[in-house]
Amino acid sequence: MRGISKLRGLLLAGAVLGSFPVAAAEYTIASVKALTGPLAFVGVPEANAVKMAVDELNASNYLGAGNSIKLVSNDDQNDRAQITTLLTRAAKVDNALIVLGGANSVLMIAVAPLLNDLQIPMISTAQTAAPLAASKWYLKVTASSELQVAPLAQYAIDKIKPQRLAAIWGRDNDGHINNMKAFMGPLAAKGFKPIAEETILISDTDFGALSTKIAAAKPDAVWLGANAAQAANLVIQLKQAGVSSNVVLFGTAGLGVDYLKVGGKAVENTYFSIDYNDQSTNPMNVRFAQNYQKRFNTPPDNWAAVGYSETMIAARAIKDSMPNPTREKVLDAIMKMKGADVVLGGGKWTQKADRIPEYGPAVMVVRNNKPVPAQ
Amino acid sequence: MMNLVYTYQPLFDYFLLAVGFAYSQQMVLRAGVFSIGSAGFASIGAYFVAIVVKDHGMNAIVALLIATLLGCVGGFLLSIPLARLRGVFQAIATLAFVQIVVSLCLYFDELTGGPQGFNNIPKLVGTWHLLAAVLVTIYFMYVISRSAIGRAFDALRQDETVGATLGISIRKYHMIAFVLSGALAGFFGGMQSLYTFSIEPEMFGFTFLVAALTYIILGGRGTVTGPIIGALIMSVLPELARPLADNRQFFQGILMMVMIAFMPHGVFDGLVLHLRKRRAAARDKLFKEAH
Amino acid sequence: MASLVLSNVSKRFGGLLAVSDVNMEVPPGKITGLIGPNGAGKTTVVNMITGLLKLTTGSIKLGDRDISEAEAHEVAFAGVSRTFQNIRLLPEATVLENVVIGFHVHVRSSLFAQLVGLPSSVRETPKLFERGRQLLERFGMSRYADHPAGGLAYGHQRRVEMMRAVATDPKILLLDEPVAGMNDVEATELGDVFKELAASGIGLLLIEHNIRFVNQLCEQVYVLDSGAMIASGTPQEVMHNPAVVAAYLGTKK
Amino acid sequence: MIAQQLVNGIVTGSVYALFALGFTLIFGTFKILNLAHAGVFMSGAFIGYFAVLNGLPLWLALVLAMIGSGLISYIVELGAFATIRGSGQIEFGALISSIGANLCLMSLGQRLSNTKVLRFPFETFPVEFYEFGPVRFSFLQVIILLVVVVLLMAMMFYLYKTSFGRQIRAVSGNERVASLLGVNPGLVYFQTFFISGALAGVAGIMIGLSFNSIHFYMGEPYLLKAFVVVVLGGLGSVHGAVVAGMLLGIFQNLAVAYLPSALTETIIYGLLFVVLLVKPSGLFGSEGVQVGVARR
Repeated sequence: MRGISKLRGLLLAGAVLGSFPVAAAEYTIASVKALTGPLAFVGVPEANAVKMAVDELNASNYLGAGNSIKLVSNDDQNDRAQITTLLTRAAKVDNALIVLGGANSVLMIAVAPLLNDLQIPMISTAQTAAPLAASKWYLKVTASSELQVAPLAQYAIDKIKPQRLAAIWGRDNDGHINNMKAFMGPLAAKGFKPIAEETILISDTDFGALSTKIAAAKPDAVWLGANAAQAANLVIQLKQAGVSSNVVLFGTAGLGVDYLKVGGKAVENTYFSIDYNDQSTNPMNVRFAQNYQKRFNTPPDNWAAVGYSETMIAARAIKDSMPNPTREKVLDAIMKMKGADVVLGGGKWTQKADRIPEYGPAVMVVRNNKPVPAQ
Repeated sequence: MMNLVYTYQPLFDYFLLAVGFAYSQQMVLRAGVFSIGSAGFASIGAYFVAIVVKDHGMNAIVALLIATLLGCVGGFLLSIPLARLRGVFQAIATLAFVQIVVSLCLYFDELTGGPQGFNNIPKLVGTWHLLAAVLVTIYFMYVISRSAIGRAFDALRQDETVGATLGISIRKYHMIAFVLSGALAGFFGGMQSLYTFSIEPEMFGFTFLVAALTYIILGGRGTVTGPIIGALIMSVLPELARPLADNRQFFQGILMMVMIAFMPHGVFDGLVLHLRKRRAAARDKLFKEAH
Repeated sequence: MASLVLSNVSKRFGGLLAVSDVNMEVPPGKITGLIGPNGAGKTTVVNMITGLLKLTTGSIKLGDRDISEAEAHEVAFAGVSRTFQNIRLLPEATVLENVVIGFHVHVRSSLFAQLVGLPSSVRETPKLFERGRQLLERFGMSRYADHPAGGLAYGHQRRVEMMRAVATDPKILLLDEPVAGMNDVEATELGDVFKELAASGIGLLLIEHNIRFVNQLCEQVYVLDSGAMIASGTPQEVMHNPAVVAAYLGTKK
Repeated sequence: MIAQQLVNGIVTGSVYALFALGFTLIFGTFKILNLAHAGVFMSGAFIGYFAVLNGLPLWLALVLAMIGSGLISYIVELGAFATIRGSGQIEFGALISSIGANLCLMSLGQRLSNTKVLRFPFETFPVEFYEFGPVRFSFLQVIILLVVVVLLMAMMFYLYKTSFGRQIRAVSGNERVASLLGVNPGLVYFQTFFISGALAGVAGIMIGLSFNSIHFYMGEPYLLKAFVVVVLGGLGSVHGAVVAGMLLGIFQNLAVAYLPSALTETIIYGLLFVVLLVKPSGLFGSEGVQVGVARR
């Protein structure tokens, strides 16, 4: 049944492209991201970068002369009904080979079982590894942040040895909760017990009361379990409330460029692992940053880099499963992928057996508003 | 072609769920109770079913029945303190109730899974189950609306004092409305649990409540067809607006304003009223010509 | 049949004594009048009888039953029905539906039967609508059955309200200024309806300041001024009572 | 620390009050729950941001934000409420059309901000602190408090000492009668919505400045808080909203400091629920509360 529809899809594509050589084919990638609604700040830069990546790949005849990638990009408004509809459509109508999904891990967990029914691979950057357990068709583009936090925790134990560690995290976001556990767990095991544990909501902006409370506890280190802009604001308000300017800050890969931009001088001395480093001199990164700036009139952020990298991985998987790529082949290709070119971390993306990829993120520290490798 | 139909199947499923919640919301509004507590009962039903079916292996039908009962009890309990309040005050009190349920679901994360939600719920409900549930609900809504209860609700909504002086016990009928509304919300909350693999606290928060209210006010408060139309509009609207890409929300917003401006009673109820007036006018004309 | 009896009924709003020490009887089968200038407290008395206001002192009895503290719907079940001074119809409902809601106290099917649609409830509804049509017929309103009640002419709205009150099959019917805004022809027409109702055994209380109308219909008239009962008796007695002339008619000029 | 938390509470509370004031003004006069108030609040922050970004001084940005969001609020009135006035369905209809209007405003905000969280440039406002014993004040906090107090006094004066207050009450009582008495209802609607919007706009810019975050979704949490504030203060009561705003601010700060923070919302909404049951008219509500039919 599916074989037939696949065949029909190819015939249809052939009919549309009737004037081209017979070998020419279109391979569809579907992008299902939140372009409106509260998570649009993630979805829009991702979708922008996806579009740019597809155009670049097609311009360079990445899949071979005459072949091209067709992008179907849709807005799910971070809404269950819509994402379910769009995934079904991607699989059954657009005959997409792979879906580039959204960043909301709760939603990804919710729709992962649907991927089993539809038998279509989806790759996205959910904040936790949890969706992996729900479906073999779900893949992660970024390393799960819990795992990125582990080297950071080790670094803190070995080098910083915080005596008065305060932890703050978003209590209504599972990613923040898991990251906090991944960080505080190893430290507590080594005897570095927190002197304060506070929670916030991801919609909070006013940390006046919290900051005053934390400042009164006189911490020498703070764990920031928050998104980039929110974490930066938190730091600014902490310092305004009287937290020492020498305080050491810890955070996750999520912090990235926005954190530095919003936080300015206040976020010096932040230790974090990083997904996208806008200071990277890797030629692909440089080209990506220039092209993105030119096309969208704003420098790329973490999310844009994720979207771009997803597309690179998806395209590479299609290429690896030529000729006649199928969804199973694409999934296999990603499962076996080694050293794919991306703009994350060190620039080379490798899938691992536990389906959590590696791309050489390292512990970085902010000095003069720039992330540099921590010594 | 068949594939295109398949594509819209999930949309149809969510539409059916929306109709269920819409009826829960309509039940109270129809009786003149401005409660927006349905979200809270749906949450209770959904979590109950999810937990007992997945963790304790309870039979799904039994679980759904208990969820319905929980909704009844919840509605009954909430109706007692709210009997004194009316209008916006009732709305805000029930909003507080919904927010309390959400924050408790976040707080007791060992039971509910907290913000990560309660996941890997077995999917035991499909389109046909939902369709059957909605059809049965429509039957009940129709029967109730044709019964003395329905007439009492209509009377209380339009003028409570008149209703009371005609022998309608406000307290009793408001309580009935709360109980029925809670039952529907609890039941469809449970259905949603068994349909969507996973639930999370915010699913039953402010957005849910605004959506349920929108279905009714847009569709109509006084008829059985109204909520179906309202849910249909709100389910199809995002799809219709899809080609507008970035401007989707703007378009949705404008359309909501326009519809309410032209049909302040709701699209369907407005239509019924309009037809009634036209028919009355036509009959008047005939009568005058005859005399 | 039972009389409605008010004994020493008073009502205080904050510091203001709106009604003081009213004694009154509405016997069955007769039309009793309650007159008085605007603001005399007539509607307050009606609201106390129908369960919308608390009594400060005194008691109200319907036959042997004390309804001083009964809730509005209990008063209706006990057999007291009313119309409102400023007509209150259910505006979205049709004329027929407005009347049918008046049958609420006669509904016999159980709540359960209504909820699940048992035959007892399903069959009852068309019967009540049929009774509603008969009532419309009796009041000459059949052709308006399916009109939205909100859109009717004033006089017709009054009739609908009255039909609705009659539909409850009351022992006592309280009519709060039923002919206000009607011309003499319409009022006389309605007066005949009242007589018919009284003849069927209902006790009518006619609250009016149109004295002429009251005098035509009532055997017993009570006069209220500034919350106090200043006179009672036959229309002739009351008309010649100097207190009434001074307080009531005096203010009329 | 408690002194410091009180100070923090009063400052955030005063911004809540500012936000809730416009909301309660519209409710008190026209019985409309204006959910688009969140969008107007966001617009104020956006206008302020773009003004500063284009090199205008902060005070001018504040004035522009006030005028701009006042006008936007009036546009909401024209588009969402004027259309259904007189239909008898305003209580319910206004909810839907104000949700619609809010969607439109948020959609515009999303486009303007390119979905990003915006922030004022670093030197927009001097970061200075004053210490009085154990209490730290920032210059910004002082300014916020000052602006709020001045605006509140101006508004109280306008509402209670000029004929405008009477006109508002006349129009909200009965528009037809009011216009017979020579009151121009159109003008009253304009002024009420303009004032409501201007106050929200100032609140938006204040929030944007103090918490360094301007976002097209910034309104919703404040809207939920506004519900709490207006109920505590009494729906429609102006000074009630002010006092309740302060109380909520202080309560929130103390709750964060002394209670498990995860239960803050449960406690706040629990409190709201209890107040509604015990005293539905709120702390200062004089407006007639809708209650059920019963002997009273």
